[in-house]
Amino acid sequence: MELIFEKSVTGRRGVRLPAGDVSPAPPLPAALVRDGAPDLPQVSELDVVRHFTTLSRRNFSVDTHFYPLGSCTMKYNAKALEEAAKLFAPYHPMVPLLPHGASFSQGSLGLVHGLGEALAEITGMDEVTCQPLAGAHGEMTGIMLIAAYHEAQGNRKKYVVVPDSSHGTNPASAAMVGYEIITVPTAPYGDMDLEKYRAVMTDEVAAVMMTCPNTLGLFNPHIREICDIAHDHDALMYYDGANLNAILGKVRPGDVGFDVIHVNLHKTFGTPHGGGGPGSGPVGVKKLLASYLPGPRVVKNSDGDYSVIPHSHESIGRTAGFFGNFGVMAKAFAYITMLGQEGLIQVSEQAVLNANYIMARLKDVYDLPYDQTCMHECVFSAARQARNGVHAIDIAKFLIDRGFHPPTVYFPLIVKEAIMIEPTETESKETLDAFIEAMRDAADLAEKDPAAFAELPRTMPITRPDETRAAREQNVCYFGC
Amino acid sequence: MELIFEKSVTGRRGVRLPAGDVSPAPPLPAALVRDGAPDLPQVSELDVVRHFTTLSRRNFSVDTHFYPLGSCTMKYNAKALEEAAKLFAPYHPMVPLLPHGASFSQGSLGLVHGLGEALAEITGMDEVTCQPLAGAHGEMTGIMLIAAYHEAQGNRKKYVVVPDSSHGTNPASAAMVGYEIITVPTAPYGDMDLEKYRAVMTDEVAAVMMTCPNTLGLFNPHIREICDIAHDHDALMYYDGANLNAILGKVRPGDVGFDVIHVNLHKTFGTPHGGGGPGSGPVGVKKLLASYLPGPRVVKNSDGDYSVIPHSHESIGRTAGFFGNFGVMAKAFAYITMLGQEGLIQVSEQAVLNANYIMARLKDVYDLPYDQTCMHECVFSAARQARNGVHAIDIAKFLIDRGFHPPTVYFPLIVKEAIMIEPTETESKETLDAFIEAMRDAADLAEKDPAAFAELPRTMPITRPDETRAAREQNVCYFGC
Amino acid sequence: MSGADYCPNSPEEVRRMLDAVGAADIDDLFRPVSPALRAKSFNLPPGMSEFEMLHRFQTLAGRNAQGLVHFVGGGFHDHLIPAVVDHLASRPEFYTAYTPYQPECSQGTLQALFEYQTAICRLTGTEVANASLYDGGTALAEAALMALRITGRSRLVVDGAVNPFHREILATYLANLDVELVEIAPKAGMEDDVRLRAALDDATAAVIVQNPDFFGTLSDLSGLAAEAHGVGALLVASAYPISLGIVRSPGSMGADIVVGDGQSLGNPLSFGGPSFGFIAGRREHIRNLPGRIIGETVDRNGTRGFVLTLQAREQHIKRHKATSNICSNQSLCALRGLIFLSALGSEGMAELARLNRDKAEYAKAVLGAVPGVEVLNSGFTFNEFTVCLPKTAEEAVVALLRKGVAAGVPLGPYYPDMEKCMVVTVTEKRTRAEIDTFARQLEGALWN
Amino acid sequence: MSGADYCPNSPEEVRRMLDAVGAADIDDLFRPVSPALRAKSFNLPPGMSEFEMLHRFQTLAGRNAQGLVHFVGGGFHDHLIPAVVDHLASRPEFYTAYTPYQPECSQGTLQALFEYQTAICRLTGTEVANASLYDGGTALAEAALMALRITGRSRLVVDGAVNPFHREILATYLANLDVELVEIAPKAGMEDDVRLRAALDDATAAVIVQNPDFFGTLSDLSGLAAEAHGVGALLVASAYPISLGIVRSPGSMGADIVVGDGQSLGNPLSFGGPSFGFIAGRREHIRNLPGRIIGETVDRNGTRGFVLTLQAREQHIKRHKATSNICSNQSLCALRGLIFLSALGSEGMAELARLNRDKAEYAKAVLGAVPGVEVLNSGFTFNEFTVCLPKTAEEAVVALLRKGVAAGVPLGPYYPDMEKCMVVTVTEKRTRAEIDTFARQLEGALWN
Repeated sequence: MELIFEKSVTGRRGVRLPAGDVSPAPPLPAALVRDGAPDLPQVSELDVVRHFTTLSRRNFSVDTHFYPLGSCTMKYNAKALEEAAKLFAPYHPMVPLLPHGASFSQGSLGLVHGLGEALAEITGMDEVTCQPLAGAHGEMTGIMLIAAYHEAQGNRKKYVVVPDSSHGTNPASAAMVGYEIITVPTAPYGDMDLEKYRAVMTDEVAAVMMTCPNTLGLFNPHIREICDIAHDHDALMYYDGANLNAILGKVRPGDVGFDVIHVNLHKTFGTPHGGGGPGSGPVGVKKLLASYLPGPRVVKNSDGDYSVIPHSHESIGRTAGFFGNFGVMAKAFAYITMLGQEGLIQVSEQAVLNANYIMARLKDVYDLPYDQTCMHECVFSAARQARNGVHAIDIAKFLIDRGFHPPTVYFPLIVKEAIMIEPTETESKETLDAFIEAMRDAADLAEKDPAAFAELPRTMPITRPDETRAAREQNVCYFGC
Repeated sequence: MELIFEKSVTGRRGVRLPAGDVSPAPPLPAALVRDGAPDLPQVSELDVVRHFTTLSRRNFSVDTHFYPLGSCTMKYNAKALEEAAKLFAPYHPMVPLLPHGASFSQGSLGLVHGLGEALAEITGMDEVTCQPLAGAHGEMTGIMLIAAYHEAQGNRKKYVVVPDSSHGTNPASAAMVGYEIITVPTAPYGDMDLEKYRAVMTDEVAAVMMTCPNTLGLFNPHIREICDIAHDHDALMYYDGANLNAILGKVRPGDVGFDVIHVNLHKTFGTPHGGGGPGSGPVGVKKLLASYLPGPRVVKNSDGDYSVIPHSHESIGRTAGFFGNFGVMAKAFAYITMLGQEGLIQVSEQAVLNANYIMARLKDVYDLPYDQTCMHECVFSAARQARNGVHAIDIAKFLIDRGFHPPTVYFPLIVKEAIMIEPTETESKETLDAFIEAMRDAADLAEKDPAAFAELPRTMPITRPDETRAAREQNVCYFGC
Repeated sequence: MSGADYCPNSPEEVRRMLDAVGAADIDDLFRPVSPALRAKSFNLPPGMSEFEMLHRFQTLAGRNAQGLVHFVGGGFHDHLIPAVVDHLASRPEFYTAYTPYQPECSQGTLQALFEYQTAICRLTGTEVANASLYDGGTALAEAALMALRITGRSRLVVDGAVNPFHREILATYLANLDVELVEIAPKAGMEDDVRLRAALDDATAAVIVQNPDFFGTLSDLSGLAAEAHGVGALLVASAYPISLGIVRSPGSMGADIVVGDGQSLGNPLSFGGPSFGFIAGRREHIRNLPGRIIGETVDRNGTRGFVLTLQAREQHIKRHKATSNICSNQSLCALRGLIFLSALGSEGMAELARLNRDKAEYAKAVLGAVPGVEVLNSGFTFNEFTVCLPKTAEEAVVALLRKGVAAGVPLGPYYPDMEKCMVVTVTEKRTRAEIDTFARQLEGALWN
Repeated sequence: MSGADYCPNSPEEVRRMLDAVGAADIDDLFRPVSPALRAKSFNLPPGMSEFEMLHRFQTLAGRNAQGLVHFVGGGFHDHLIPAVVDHLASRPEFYTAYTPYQPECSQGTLQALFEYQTAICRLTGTEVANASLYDGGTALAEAALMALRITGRSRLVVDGAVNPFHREILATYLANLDVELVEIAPKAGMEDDVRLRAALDDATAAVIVQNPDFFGTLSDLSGLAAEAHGVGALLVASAYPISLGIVRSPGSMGADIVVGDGQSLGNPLSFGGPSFGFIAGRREHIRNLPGRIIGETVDRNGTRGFVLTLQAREQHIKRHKATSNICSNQSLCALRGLIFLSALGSEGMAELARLNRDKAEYAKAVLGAVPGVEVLNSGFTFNEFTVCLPKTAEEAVVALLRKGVAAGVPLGPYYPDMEKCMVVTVTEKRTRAEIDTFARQLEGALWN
């Protein structure tokens, strides 16, 4: 399909601007002035509408397709959330930062504060900042808080410990804060190897980053012991909230010994993924870390009004422009408001039921490396199919033609030919059954005609692209840049 | 694709309602109470979203495809119009009808009045009612006005005269008002046969209904004479506004002798067609008919405020619930406001240029029964192709596979194998060129492989449906009705 | 700069197109229009950008009273609209699509309208429905014409308790036809079909009623239906779709043609439109149904598909012999209705209807307790009822409007002997607090 | 009834699924979680319907001041957004899609982001851009880290005239790394790079500037770029995209890395987010670009397609050795930016920039004419400038806020010696009348 730049026709105009109501300013001097108008598409409004409408139809999306995407919690994004966020579109974030400006932004500030309070209760933490703009940003913020804590305590710390099943963002975020990474392998029972964990834990460890349930969908029964061991070494426990959907109302990371958590509002709290963002990664902490939180902070006064206070002198400073991805936060707060206590408990219960149902219905045809009751996701292996030359990626492409977004494949890294499935609570039994049927058909085809997979997918605008060529040619900007 | 009813699962719930804040009323007696909840789909909100999103993708639309649809003016529907109409969503139409209620609805009433004034100026009429809810509704209203006029004058009238090239709604609307229809054939030069017209005109003719340019896209140079002849017989001239897009700012039906006009806001004034509606069909009249207009009427007081007055005792009464399809009217008024005088003139000029361009580029491969400068549309015949067994409908289906909505085919009835093309002013030369290429390819294929057309279209959710079976089985309601 | 015109071609392209056409300039193309026929005036303001237009429209909308609390109906009702309705009906593939004459590239609209027909049939207890008419009032008029066609008779009996606007439309539609329209004065507030039964005779094509009627009263129509059928007449019933969540359907009471306004099903008030009219009835009468009808069929591969069917009844084929002149209907509004009904579902619609009735009964009690206020309805009601006051309803309504409450529709203009009465509507959107405030303010208006 | 939960399965279906799993009940599935690990509290309010939630949110939004006239920036700007931006970005196929890891079913997002990268390169005068970062401030920090990686050096020079929030983010990002961050006090309001040039040395990885700077002043960066390149350092420039409609691009002035906040390109203020950060630079540095990058390629049939490329730099492959930890970016906001730039086009962006500057120059003249008010900028400005008052800016801003005007950003909190000054922003949305009113009110606040 043509690029919008390829549709450009010299002299064509799109949206018109208001007429000026002041005299034109004298021109800028040559050294500051652009050499002609920027070279953007010259297209009509209808061109723009057709182009992007047509482009959109070349995507899968939650509203059109089921995304059984492990570790990504692609649940239904309620339309009412969009309406909720729009209500706050016109408010400028500088207003409450002006002198006495908070009184002009009580609604927005109340939302920031209310969301923080709700997340603190949900996660079992004492304080929350909503400033981080995505999960990884939250992770980095969390590790910075830990670093600030250790520095204030005079602790000399050098390492962050992660299990080998962890999300790649965990070690990457710790590295951004200057830590070295120690990776602990997974034991045959599917959790981090407890003995090896003990072995690496020294007083030089700043933090242990975990998610629980882990990326195999398994809840670690030793989680409190792991926390205790860390605390014995003055290391803090970091909870990666990517899998929080599994335990809403059942387990609170704060209760079992975690000190810091980030929450992905765009996973657990039903805000849309936007084709890769925006997300929102609020961070919750125990009291001992509260004074390090980034600013500006929104606090509730004794009279019920909200104020903005600059960060404390101990704070790590500022991690983003204003109060976070407010529009995303508004949607998450709307979600929490609608579901309430009972609704959120329903979420984890039905999410776990859906995952176990898929696991039960597929484990005869796909290898299940860790055959236990899973939480919100389950991880199969296509090892059996790979023996016929049909790999996880081939099954993924088969599913596309059947109208399903593929599960996460090749992650977690510790499972060969991993196929990681998280159905979420918003999908019905009928949808799961259709997906199960497709997965079983794939297994069947892998037995009967493994060569057929090479041609898939057939029903999409393109079939498998040449990724090597893309990386080699690095054509990342249309001709003319 | 499954029906939403087929996706129903007993006990499944979609959107939740607010909690009650009053006690439940005692039940209705058995004779008044429904035997159980109505048998509607029991589906989740996500089911609803996926179902209708997927359904929508089984449509062509202006935002995705070019519609060169004769006599239907499928122009681009500016997105800003939608925003304009939404601003009036919360206002109740009963409010200005309450005692002293008009002062609580000045904005809405101002819009109704302002649109009427603009349409009067555009059409050259004296007064406008926006109450009719679609073009045909406007036609009926217009003929009723004429009937009321004749009755008041004591004229005995029986007939309405229409050219054979007229839209089917013209005779149908006249028949709704109790008139008999006289049809005048088209002369070889493409306009209504003037001599035959003269011949049928008697004092029993109530009205002559015409569109100009007519459905061949030709402007009738004798139009004033036709009006004069009618007036000589005390017949009134009705202008079918379907083709108004051709003459905006160039010709005003009121100036050339028409007494009544309906305007299709969803054609000329850029409001969307909605898959078949809602439209809006305001009717403009000369002074002699003003007192017969339906009520309630919105009038501007000397102080600049707006009042609602009931219809006069002479009025035909009421043709619809309130003030018309207000949301559609708001969009049309927004359109007129944005385009202004110069923009509307551009519209007719560019629409006529686009139509003539297509005519010039296709007339070597398709028969052009009336080879003259056309206005906003041109009518070809596939007679040449039909000799090879390729009919207008086959060419239509070929175009679908090429990503174009087919032109209007088999209309006007006076052209054999008619292919009626109205590109509108909002389509670019590039789009027209692509369409021309597809039309030429169709002509080419009709020469080389006429049999190939039988299989088309191939790229749609269904290929040609069995319309006879539909009419025979009359399955118009899913099992269970 | 000037306004938008949405004409994409650059001056250079226009030049090339003129060349292809063989015209010197644009004026050349308008040669067929002689100077004598040119517009004498075209005096419109200059154009503007969408931003300026929207600013102007915001100012205009701001001239309406904001935040009125609605206890008025009159045919349009202030109901909740789930967010999914707006989101889905805003798909441009729906709202910028054309009439589905080309079925292969219109299956989305066609299937949706088939589902709509099914939903309407199930809600109203009928066998066939069309794909929508303009609004409730015109649907009533079309139903009357349909009854005339079916029976071949020319007398219609209409209950005076039918919405007066709809009766007015009916009269307008019939004015030029050779039809006798008999309007029966209502017994306001009572369930009583004696007057209507008495008016029936064997020249009667149909008796036309509304349930709940304009005063809010619900009736069992079965007796009237039987009596009408006894003389070979049809029963045409206008229904309020939200009520059908709990109220017995007109079809099951014996109505032959059921019509109504679909605004309450997911369409905003929008100052009176667009909404849609529905019409539904018996399978045997399908060829007399006006407007578009969608039918199921298969394509040449046997795949299920949907088409406009029975088009031979329609104006574009049958011209002056069509069942109706209707061409554009209210597809998108009907789609909104279908989405609304799907999103709420069986239980949701029942619950919504109960909420309406519960609140209305509460309001009836609270308003009825205001000194001097009398609830007129002796029969059962749904979410509307009539109260009579110690002074004219007009005075009360004016006083309450100034306090931000649209209290009800005064009956005086429509029933001259009822100028002290008004119809109060209470939808699920009205809170107990709003109802209490209304009662307090009404008491204030009556006694201060 | 209780709130929404969006869990579709009926009790009967849950039963059948439990049977398939072999569990007695839902609790059975939570057996792996021992009682000792269970939540000690989960004290949240009961749920509610979307209607009640939206009502509550409307009330909440209503607690913000309505209709403030914005002359404040601070990194976010009150610009017009064409209706097409909302309409197109509201396509659920865009906003409910996942990250385009599966290219075959994500060509819509991928192509759009490729186009976005192209638009950013052309606007900023660079060769490569990524598919977005979080916001302008974090993009600046990522650019600094990128410069450290490219040069292998550990010293950064940052102009004190860079947005103070962005400098704070930069400091936060660098706090735990072995980097020397040198901040150069600005000469507010002047185009003067002497201080910055003087701070450069051959240990410097980059000099970081903003253009127009926080005080509104535009600079020709070419000299500074040459000087930086002379010592092997890079020039990192933060730019305000709307200005680039008329202002010479940072790339053409010699900047090696260009960053900025994309809010002004079609993203609403939304109380500070979401917006997007852009980062762009030289082709030779592509492997050091953080975040996702879209590349063009072909599929096995030779059809053009787009994919996430150079993923080996990213955290999900490279883990702790990644160029950045960024995973989710701000795709949808970047898409809005692209639609905005496409809808306005070349001429539209130039015209928009001119409108901004024209209005700002008018405001400069009008405010400068208020007795006691001095415009600080000696150099050229775009749509922001700094005025100094006879009293503290805080006093003036407080007084004007009460009149509905957000007059500007007082500089005291960020530059302690400038407490009488404030930065005023004038976008195309401000009318001449609003500017005149502002001046009048400022005069009132200063002298009454």
